Amino acid sequence: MTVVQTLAQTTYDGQADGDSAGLICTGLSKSYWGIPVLKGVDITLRPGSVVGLIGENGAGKSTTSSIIAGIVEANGGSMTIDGVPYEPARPSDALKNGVALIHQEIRMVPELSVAENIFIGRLPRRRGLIDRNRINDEAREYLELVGSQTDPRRPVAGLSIAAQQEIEIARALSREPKYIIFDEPSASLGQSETQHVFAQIAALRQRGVGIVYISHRLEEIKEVADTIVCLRDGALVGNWPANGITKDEMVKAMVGRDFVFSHRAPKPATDEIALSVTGLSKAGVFEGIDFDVRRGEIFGFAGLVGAGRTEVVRTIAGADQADAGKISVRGKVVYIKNPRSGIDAGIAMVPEDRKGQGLNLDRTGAENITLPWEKGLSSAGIITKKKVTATANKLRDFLDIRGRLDIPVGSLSGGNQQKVLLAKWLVNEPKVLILDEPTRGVDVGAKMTIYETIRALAETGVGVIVVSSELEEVLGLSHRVLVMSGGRQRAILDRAEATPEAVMALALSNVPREAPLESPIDGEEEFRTPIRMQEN
Amino acid sequence: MAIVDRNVTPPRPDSTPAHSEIAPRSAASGNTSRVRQIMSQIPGPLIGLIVIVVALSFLSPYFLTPRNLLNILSQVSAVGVMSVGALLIILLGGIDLSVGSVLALSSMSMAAMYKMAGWPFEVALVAGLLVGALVGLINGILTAYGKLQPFIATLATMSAAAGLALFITNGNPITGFPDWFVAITATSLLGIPIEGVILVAIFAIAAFWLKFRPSGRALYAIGGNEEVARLSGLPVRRAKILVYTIAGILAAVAGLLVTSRLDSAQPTAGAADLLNVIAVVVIGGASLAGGSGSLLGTFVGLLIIGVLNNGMSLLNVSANLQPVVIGAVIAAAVLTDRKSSRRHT
Amino acid sequence: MAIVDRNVTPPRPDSTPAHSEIAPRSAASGNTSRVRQIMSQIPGPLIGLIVIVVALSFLSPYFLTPRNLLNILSQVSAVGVMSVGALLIILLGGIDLSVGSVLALSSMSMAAMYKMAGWPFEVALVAGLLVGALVGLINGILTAYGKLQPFIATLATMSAAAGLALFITNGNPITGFPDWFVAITATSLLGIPIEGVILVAIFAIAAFWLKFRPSGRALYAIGGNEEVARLSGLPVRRAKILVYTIAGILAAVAGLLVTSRLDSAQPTAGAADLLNVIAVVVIGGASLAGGSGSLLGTFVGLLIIGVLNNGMSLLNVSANLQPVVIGAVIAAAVLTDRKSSRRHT
Amino acid sequence: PTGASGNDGDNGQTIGIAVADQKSLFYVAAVDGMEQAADEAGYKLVTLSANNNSGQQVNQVQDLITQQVDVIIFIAQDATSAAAGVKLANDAGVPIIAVDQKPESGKGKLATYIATDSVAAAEKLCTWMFDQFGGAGDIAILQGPLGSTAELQRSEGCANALANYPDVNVVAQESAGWDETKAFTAAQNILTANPNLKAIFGESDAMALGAAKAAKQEGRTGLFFVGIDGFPTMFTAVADGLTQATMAQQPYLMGQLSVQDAVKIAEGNGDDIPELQYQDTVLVTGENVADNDPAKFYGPDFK
Ligand SMILES: Nc1ncnc2c1ncn2[C@@H]1O[C@H](COP(=O)(O)OP(=O)(O)OP(=O)(O)O)[C@@H](O)[C@H]1O
Ligand SMILES: Nc1ncnc2c1ncn2[C@@H]1O[C@H](COP(=O)(O)OP(=O)(O)OP(=O)(O)O)[C@@H](O)[C@H]1O
Ligand SMILES: [Mg+2]
Ligand SMILES: [Mg+2]
Repeated sequence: MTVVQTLAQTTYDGQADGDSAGLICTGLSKSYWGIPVLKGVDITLRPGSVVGLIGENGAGKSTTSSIIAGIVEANGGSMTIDGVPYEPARPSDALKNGVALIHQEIRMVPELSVAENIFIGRLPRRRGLIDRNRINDEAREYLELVGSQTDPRRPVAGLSIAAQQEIEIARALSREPKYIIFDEPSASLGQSETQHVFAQIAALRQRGVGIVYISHRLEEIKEVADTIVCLRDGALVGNWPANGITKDEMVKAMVGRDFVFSHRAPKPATDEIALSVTGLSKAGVFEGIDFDVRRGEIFGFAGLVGAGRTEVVRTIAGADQADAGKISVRGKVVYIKNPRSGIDAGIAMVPEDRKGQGLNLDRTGAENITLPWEKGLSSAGIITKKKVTATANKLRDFLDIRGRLDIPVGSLSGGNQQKVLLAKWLVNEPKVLILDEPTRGVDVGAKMTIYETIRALAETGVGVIVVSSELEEVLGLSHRVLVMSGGRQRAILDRAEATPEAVMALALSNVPREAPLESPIDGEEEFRTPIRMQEN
Repeated sequence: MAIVDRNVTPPRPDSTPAHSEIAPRSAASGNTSRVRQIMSQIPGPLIGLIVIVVALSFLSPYFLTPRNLLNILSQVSAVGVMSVGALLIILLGGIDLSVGSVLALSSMSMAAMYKMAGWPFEVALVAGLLVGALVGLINGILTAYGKLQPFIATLATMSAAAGLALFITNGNPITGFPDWFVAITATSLLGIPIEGVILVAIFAIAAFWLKFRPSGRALYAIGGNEEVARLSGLPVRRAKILVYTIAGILAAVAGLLVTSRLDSAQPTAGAADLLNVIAVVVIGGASLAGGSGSLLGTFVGLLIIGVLNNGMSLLNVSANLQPVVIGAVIAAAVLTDRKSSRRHT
Repeated sequence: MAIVDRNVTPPRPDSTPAHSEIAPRSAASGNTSRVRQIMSQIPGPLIGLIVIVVALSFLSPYFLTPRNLLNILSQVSAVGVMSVGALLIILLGGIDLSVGSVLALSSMSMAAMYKMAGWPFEVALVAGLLVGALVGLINGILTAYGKLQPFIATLATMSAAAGLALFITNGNPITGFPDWFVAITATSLLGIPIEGVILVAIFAIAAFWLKFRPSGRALYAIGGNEEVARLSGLPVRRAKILVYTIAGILAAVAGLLVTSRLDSAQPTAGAADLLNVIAVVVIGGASLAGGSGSLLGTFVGLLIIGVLNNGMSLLNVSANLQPVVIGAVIAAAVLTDRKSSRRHT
Repeated sequence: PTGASGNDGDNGQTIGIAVADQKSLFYVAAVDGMEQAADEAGYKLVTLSANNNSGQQVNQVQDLITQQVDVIIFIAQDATSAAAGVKLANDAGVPIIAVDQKPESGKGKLATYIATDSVAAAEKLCTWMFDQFGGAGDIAILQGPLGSTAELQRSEGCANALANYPDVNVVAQESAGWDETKAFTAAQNILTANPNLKAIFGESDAMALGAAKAAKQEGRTGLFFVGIDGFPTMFTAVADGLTQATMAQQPYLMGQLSVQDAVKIAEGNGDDIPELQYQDTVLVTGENVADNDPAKFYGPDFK
């Protein structure tokens, strides 16, 4: 505690000069169900500056930004913009005042086109009619700003999470706001997309836009922010100039104690094969995927967003159907025709889209965790709440989930939702565990917990596949890394060979694909829509 | 201050290779998507409709006569007018069970004001439309502000409106309207019955609104994801109230058509139309979950139902078997609609 | 085999302080949540029901008599049995329009096999239940494999079943069943009419299934988010088919009750029940979007409708005003249901 | 009878009425007649309408018994609800008078049964119509809701008439559910498919009117449109030549009669009431329409 207090005292205080320019929040507080989640937070956002907001999962970052954006009403505190009181009662008030939020959870209308999603709520008209050419043209420009090549005319349904995150950012930019809050935009983005966003932030700052940037990637924060603000348990515990603080100090402020990163190398894997994939192909999506994962091995999948990694692992887990290929688990050929047969074969997959595929946000955390395992947990065909709770509580302790598991999981913070999702697939020990973007939106502490869990699992003989857009993560964890681009497997690199440069070079390897990557919509198989998944 | 400013393009860090790699792919998919876009403009159940029409043309010599086709148009006019309102509501993810009762109530109110209270007919007519609007408004308020599930809100107004329609005259029909009013459904405009013209005009106006006007387009956004719509500053509640009110007015218009056709206002008119109205919209490819559906599709759905009923009459299919045939044909027609079957649960 | 049971504890970067820090918070919230949990067990519309019951007790001296209360139980039995099936389907995010027709078809089939084909009654009875199951199965297959919207699939079977029910005897009812069968609805078990016992038993079994059996609990998961359920290895299609089939069987059971009560199988029985059945479920707090609802709530919804109808009869409310009162009371009862109004749009 | 009830009727006696609905004019008129007679006798009426739901109707009979009415007048939705309702009343020992519908013979005990002989009425009407166009040609029938007793009986009556006219062909038969709008549509289609159609028999006046209006709009003349009911609107239509005939029933009178009988029963003088009281139907055509006052059939409230 003392460390933090010292840190807090040494910080530079933005309000000291008494200048009222910018968006100034004073004493914001908020309680849910009588439990305070924000306790008097002060944040000063100057035009043309970037405030990095950090904090553990559940610290109150999203709550703060929701208050500023008029989505959630504060229980206390006040805000001013350029000295004028700012009291947004609804999101549109915030937008009118030039405050835009890029939400942590992506929110799209799947049926509408990309351009319409960007201009939703204020479609430009010409002579009273929607000016379609204009919105398509403008949408394309905004999309290009964030580095997206998505056709603005296509419906959002069917786009990957990353593509949707880009649209979400384009939507905020198109509002031409004076203040923008980025709530973990990079969580769903790959590195090059993130770089686009940074470039865009730089350009925005030059033009006097005030920015709040929330992220768990602390290097990123240091890279973009001018000042860094840290929340812990709903209270402000630090406010520093970005260049005056080290990553370790940030971590210490976040978790409230000394914190050591363990970058230990994984223990060697065994020689036994956990999973073997041969000639796996799916027309128009990926082809010729061949690899083995040994027991005890952590096997990474690297590649750019859209390379087809998710499609491959979904197919292995039975979420999608392959056209060709052979899969065996621990030497036994398995025929995986749906997720159930994947689970029965010992393959568990933590999907990348928490909201659409991972968790039922309206049900409790405990119910989500035990959902796939209820048959096994029941005795004489009966499953009791006690059993569900007990199972969930064990995993809560195991994964250090902060938050209650008997309330709808949707009201947990993003990072804790991710842990619940992971817990769901650890109830029974899988033979093969597939993790697609396992640390999306997870704080450093939790990340370490998850990494350690992954390593510990591998050490018990589980074959683990990690798909991640964070190069550092995938390289740091894995024994070997498979690099994909354009739906093809480019190489499998050993830990020693897998330098960031080598992986990037392969990921960018410019081999044109003969088939268009979009899912065969008119074919027999269903295609997936990340936001609203439909029936199979 | 514009963010998109051609002079200040932000430096794009070393990402060009990645993008150039994606470029050919998106070009390729551009074509596919164009084709798909055009395909998606064709309402799915159209194939079903065409098959039914071709079959009936062979089965009955009277089916393809101009006279019969115009009859079909006027036969579907009341249900058609109501189905426009129903589509709008269904787009929002709502449902309106009260249409049939509103038809009866507004028609009876109009007639009562004219014949019983002695108001001038034109005033009574407007009052009848206002009654429809009022019930719609109540639906809208219960749904948007009372936050009742639309099913319950409109179930309540359905029941209440049906009762009131009967209450006005204790079940008696009211007859005897001005000639010009009766003539509406007995006159042709360039060979097309006026009610058909009204029907098509309402479809066209509504389709235009949905496609080209932001407030119409907003229905898709609200039905597709209400939270996004709200966060984007769309007036969700106002849209709901507006749409339910429009549906109420359209039910009243349908009531006028029925009243004019029979020269008689009947308290039980429209009661049997509810399922037809919703069926038309759903057969037309709209999803009851909201956010998807089109007026073109609804029109096709309307014709499927209209043509089927007409064809059965022409062929003198046994009355008991008619529902069996209709059920089978609906299922078959929609099963062929691969697009919508893929999309929804 | 569970990981957590082994000593695989991941070396957690010294997390104890963090834990102790959040501990008081969760303790504090423990109390609030207990109260809230108990509150959430009370079906929302219960308050509405209580108000109605209290009001009717004052308004009619006959209302609170044991005789009348038992009457209400037997009066709601057929709709109640069907509403169990409807809740299961609605939990899955589906809907079943065919219940009423299935009631009629299975009852007519049973009667025809017994009286016309001369089968032994017990065999005919089982056959009647199988007819219900069959229509339900078709609904399930059309929905799960044909991927029709449930509204359309069941609209089609509703129409077909209604037609077939009429076709069997060309609309004539069939009468004359064994005495023991007729006695089912004329006998009491410890003072409670057998049909009431059957009703309560079906509710209890289904509630048990939903709460304690994995396959029952799966319905909530599937209705809440089908893709999450599928990826969790739940047999989504099989669950759909199962549930529609169960609903078909329950409609057939309701058909048996009606047949026994009237000692007559009627081809048009049940036709008027559809809206009531769905209303009961929705008034009981279930969301038509799927994933939420309870049998306790449904039972309360059933009683609201049953008590209202009974009370109106006892109070001699004018026939045409009854629907008005019912509509108003439904809206009011559900408006007071703050919980469910919060949850759904 | 189940003892006197503590009611506020003028003389403490209550008659319970269970009626199929209160939207069909027939039932409305019957209840009007009952009210008139009850007023006269100083009896209180409890009227319950089942909204055409036979299950509901049985429930309502139960509710009347709960209220300890002295006599029940029962206009059943159909023959089956009639049987169940009568059985309930019999079990409770409440005398019951059936109007319009009765259970199949042998099922339950009625104080009396007052009705129109629908089969005979339909037979008479169809016979008249066939004679009008020379006993040979194509006709169509618009039926009531399939399976409803009135539909079954009226269809049966016309079928009886058809048996005597081998040259009359039924080329179309469709259900328009007593509904004028549906009848209009159905007739439009039937007329299109049958250019030589001679006549349409509507099993109710509303359906005959709908059919006649369709023909008028199509410009088809010389056809016969007949219905059963005798509604005031139908009288006007017959007078105007839009339709040709209706078989007028006497619901108002039947209602009055039923209450008068109920009063007798309640006062212990019910022994001499005949078991079966068929009321005449009157064939109203263009020739005699002027001589018949619709109010005689449907009561003074009908204009
Ligand atoms: N609607 C809600 N109902 C109840 N509690 C809520 C709700 N929304 C947030 N909370 C609680 O408020 C606290 C702060 O949540 P918030 O989402 O602001 O965290 P965060 O800092 O954004 O975390 P993360 O990094 O995981 O996104 C958490 O404990 C969360 O469970
Ligand atoms: N249902 C779909 N319809 C059309 N295109 C799709 C669909 N699903 C995925 N795609 C596209 O296919 C490509 C591969 O997607 P996938 O999610 O497998 O990539 P990935 O390598 O896992 O990337 P990510 O980092 O986003 O997970 C993406 O460009 C994505 O937009
Ligand atoms: Mg957050
Ligand atoms: Mg992916």
